[in-house]
Amino acid sequence: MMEYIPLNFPFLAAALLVGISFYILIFKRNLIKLIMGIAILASGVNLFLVALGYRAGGNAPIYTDVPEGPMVLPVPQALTLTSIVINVAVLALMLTMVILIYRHTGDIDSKKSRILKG
Amino acid sequence: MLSKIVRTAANQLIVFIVIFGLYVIAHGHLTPGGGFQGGAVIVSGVVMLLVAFSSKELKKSLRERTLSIMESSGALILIGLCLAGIGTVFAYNFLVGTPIFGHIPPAGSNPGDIWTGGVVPLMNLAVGLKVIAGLSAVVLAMALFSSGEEIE
Amino acid sequence: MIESPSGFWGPVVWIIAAIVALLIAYFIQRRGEKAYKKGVQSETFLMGNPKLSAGETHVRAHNIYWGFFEGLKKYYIPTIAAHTGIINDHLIWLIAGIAIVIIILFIAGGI
Amino acid sequence: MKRQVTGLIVLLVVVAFLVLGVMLIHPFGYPPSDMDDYIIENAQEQTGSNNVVTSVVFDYRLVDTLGEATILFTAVTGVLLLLRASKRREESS
Amino acid sequence: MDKLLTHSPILIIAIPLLVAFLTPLIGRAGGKARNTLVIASLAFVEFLVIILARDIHLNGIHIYTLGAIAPDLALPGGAMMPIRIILEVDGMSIFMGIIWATVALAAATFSLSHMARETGQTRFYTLLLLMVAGCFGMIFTGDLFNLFVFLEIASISGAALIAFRTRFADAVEGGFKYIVISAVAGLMFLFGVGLLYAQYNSLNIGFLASVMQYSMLDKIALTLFLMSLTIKTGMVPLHMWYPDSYTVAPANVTAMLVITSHACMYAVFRICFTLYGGVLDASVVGWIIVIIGLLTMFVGVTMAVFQTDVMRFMSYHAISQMGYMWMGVGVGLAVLGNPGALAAYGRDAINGGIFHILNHAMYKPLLFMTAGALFHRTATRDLNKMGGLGHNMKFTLILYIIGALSIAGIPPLNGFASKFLIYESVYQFNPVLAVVAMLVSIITLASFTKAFQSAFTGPQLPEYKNVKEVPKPMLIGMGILAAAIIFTSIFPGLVVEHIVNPATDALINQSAYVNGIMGGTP
Repeated sequence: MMEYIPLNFPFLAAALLVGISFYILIFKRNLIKLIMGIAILASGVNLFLVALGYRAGGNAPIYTDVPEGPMVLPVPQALTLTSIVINVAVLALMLTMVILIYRHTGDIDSKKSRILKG
Repeated sequence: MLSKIVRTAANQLIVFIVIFGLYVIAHGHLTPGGGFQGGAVIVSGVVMLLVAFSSKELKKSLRERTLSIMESSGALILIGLCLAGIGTVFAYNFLVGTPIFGHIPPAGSNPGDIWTGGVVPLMNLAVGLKVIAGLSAVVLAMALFSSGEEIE
Repeated sequence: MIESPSGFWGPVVWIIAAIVALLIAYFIQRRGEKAYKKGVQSETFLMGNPKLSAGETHVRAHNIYWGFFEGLKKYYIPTIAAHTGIINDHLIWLIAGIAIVIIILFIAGGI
Repeated sequence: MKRQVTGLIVLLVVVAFLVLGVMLIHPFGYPPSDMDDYIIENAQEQTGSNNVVTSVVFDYRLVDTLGEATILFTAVTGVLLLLRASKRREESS
Repeated sequence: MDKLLTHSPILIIAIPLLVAFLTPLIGRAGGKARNTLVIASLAFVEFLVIILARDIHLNGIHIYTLGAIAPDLALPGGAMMPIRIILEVDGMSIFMGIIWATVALAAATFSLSHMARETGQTRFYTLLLLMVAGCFGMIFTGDLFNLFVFLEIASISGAALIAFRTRFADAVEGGFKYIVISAVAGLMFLFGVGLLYAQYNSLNIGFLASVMQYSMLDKIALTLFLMSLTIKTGMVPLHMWYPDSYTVAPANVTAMLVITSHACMYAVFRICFTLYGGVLDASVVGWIIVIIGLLTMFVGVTMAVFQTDVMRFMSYHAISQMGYMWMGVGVGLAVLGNPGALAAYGRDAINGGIFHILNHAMYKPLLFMTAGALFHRTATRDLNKMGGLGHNMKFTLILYIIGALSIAGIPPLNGFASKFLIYESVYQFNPVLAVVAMLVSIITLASFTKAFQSAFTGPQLPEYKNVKEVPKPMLIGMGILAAAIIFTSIFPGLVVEHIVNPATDALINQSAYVNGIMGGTP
């Protein structure tokens, strides 16, 4: 197990991106920053997915004038594409809601703009 | 509304952006890219127009109603192509082997042929239409709303 | 009819039993005081005070179970305080839940 | 203060486990690949598409793509629904 | 007909999608055509679900391989593992499907009048149908990534629907909370899917179940799955967003959101029983779920007692009732590795938990809809401001009583039947749990009495002198669910035997699910 650790840096980077986004989600009260945290979380997960499919020395899995050699795995790339589009949709809706929250309460601090509790 | 230089440049650039986007959409089954990517390229052109001109100007040429119909029809084409295969199984690639986009490429590395892929190129077009209309509508709606304009 | 580990539940049986019980109750009620005057004795006795309007006599939701709430104050005050309604706190609970469950699974299953 | 300390501890624990987890995955660049090998071999013949990723997106996992297009449709409908001109908004504010 | 049956799993998902894409176009032709189309499509989906249920009852698991040459060709020639997305509908899936189709039909009928005064109705119905499709997808799919995609469809449409009344600030806030929680939970789920894909290079639940080893990575993935899905069911201590979001939504949307959370609960059961079934540390996970269930029912009900907002009050009760299901199924999971205990009481505990899902999915939407009916006529959710509404809203009153008695577990209504099964079997597992469950049931009755007293009884208040009964479509929507409750109450044996027992079998019998895909090969 130990000898593989230097090779796993892309996975480590994905895990650390997730960690950074958790830090933002926990400590940042500004709703726009919160949304940026979710975007970073999405990037971390996407990086993780796409890194899973890498094959050492592989080409892109497209047969149009491809050089000889192994191909990287196509499925993780497809999953990442789907996941990116989903996150675009989620972010658009979240930003819309923040615009509306700002219109209503005049604040985008998660504590000051809160109405519902208890 | 930005200065005249920016507006003129944007007017010229949008043609190239749209052409490049359409290229990416149409060759989705041969080269990197596809409906989503090409659509996003074209929407970036729309965003450029939005920045160069104001949202008020853009509203005159890009109507929400048109965008909404475009998006619905893109989605309908997509699900219609899925349902068309239901003679065999839902989402079956029923065009492989027929004259329309039905060529089968030689195995292994090859220069590529536009008439391949079965329903894949058609679906790329449908998704491209949908992404262009949908994301433009979102961007336009947000811009109009934040400048206090009415949205249908 | 549902079979359970130590018995059964049959709604039809229960309904028949309930009807029988109601009949008995009705029978007992029929044997009650005949001198009861309908409509007069059910009026609220106000000791001559002026009659209150409809809005004032209705007990509002806030006042119901006030004693229950008062008696369990030690439980309620921290519980309500935990429901802050701040989105960050909800996310902390999620992440904390992940941490706790992962530790339990690792300890129980052996690392 | 208490919130910050709790948050920090929780954060560290979860990140530690995530890092531990990703270290245990197969070495980077040498994934197990039974399903993907099948797709790489057969994609050209079965879908006629040179681009294997596209053939996964639009053939093997078409319903995911349909779902994804639906999500985009949902989000656009949602945004337009939320930003609609509502005459009652002025009344309440 | 035969063909319709073969393709019914995908048609149940595709027809709401198709109609949702059509609605923006049809909506221009007028409200009436659109409403008819929506109701007709949902009725057709209900019909398809029923014929599919009958087929599954007779012939077992139904496999549908999307895009293959034949629907039942799960493994293409030359491959040892499924390549394509496979829909796999077994007893448990179709059990959830029946519930969802019924509630969706009732909620859509209810919205015909409830939404009549609002703007943006066409987009409302579009989102409603998308939510229907998303939940059906979650329930029927046999693929983890596809589950994630449909989960996101359901959450995004749900969030937009929660924030429907944008003129109120709290509605937008509730929607925002819902979508943030859903987005984070969805991404955690996706991370877990990635961890499984990294090890086994597959996304199919049946195949993964056959090769699962329960290594450290699998444990991390299990945790991510569990927490990301349970937060959406409003499990204590992750429930705090739940009343905030459910309170502010229109009542018909809340009724559907309840079932969305049940679909997430279904996903948890699918993951615990099927995906990890053979290798799971069942007693540990079972005990975690049981304790969570205990906390959920207790905290939910105690928080509900003093609420004065009628929707918020019912949201806390929804949380509390979820606890019964967690407890019942959790007890079954805890004894999964012990055949003697499983036969003695574990099976009955799972039966009780699943039967309670059915009952809760009928009476809780009904109660939310009665709250919506009150809001429709009084324009307030505050119980403090209500009173004496029973004088004018007699049908709503009767429907409320049916729902309230059922949720409180008063015989002979169906709430009692499932709670009875849970009490008895849980008592044999651990008596303390059963005692707490009964206590919670008593407090539930007490708090519903409070809501009843403050909303319906009392003298007629002057400000509500002219309140009228709600329009007919709303009554029909509520009536569908009330009829389902009464049917289940009178024939609990029939329902348990034909719908609940197959679902329990599907959960316990993991190898049937795996063999459905792998075709008997180990």
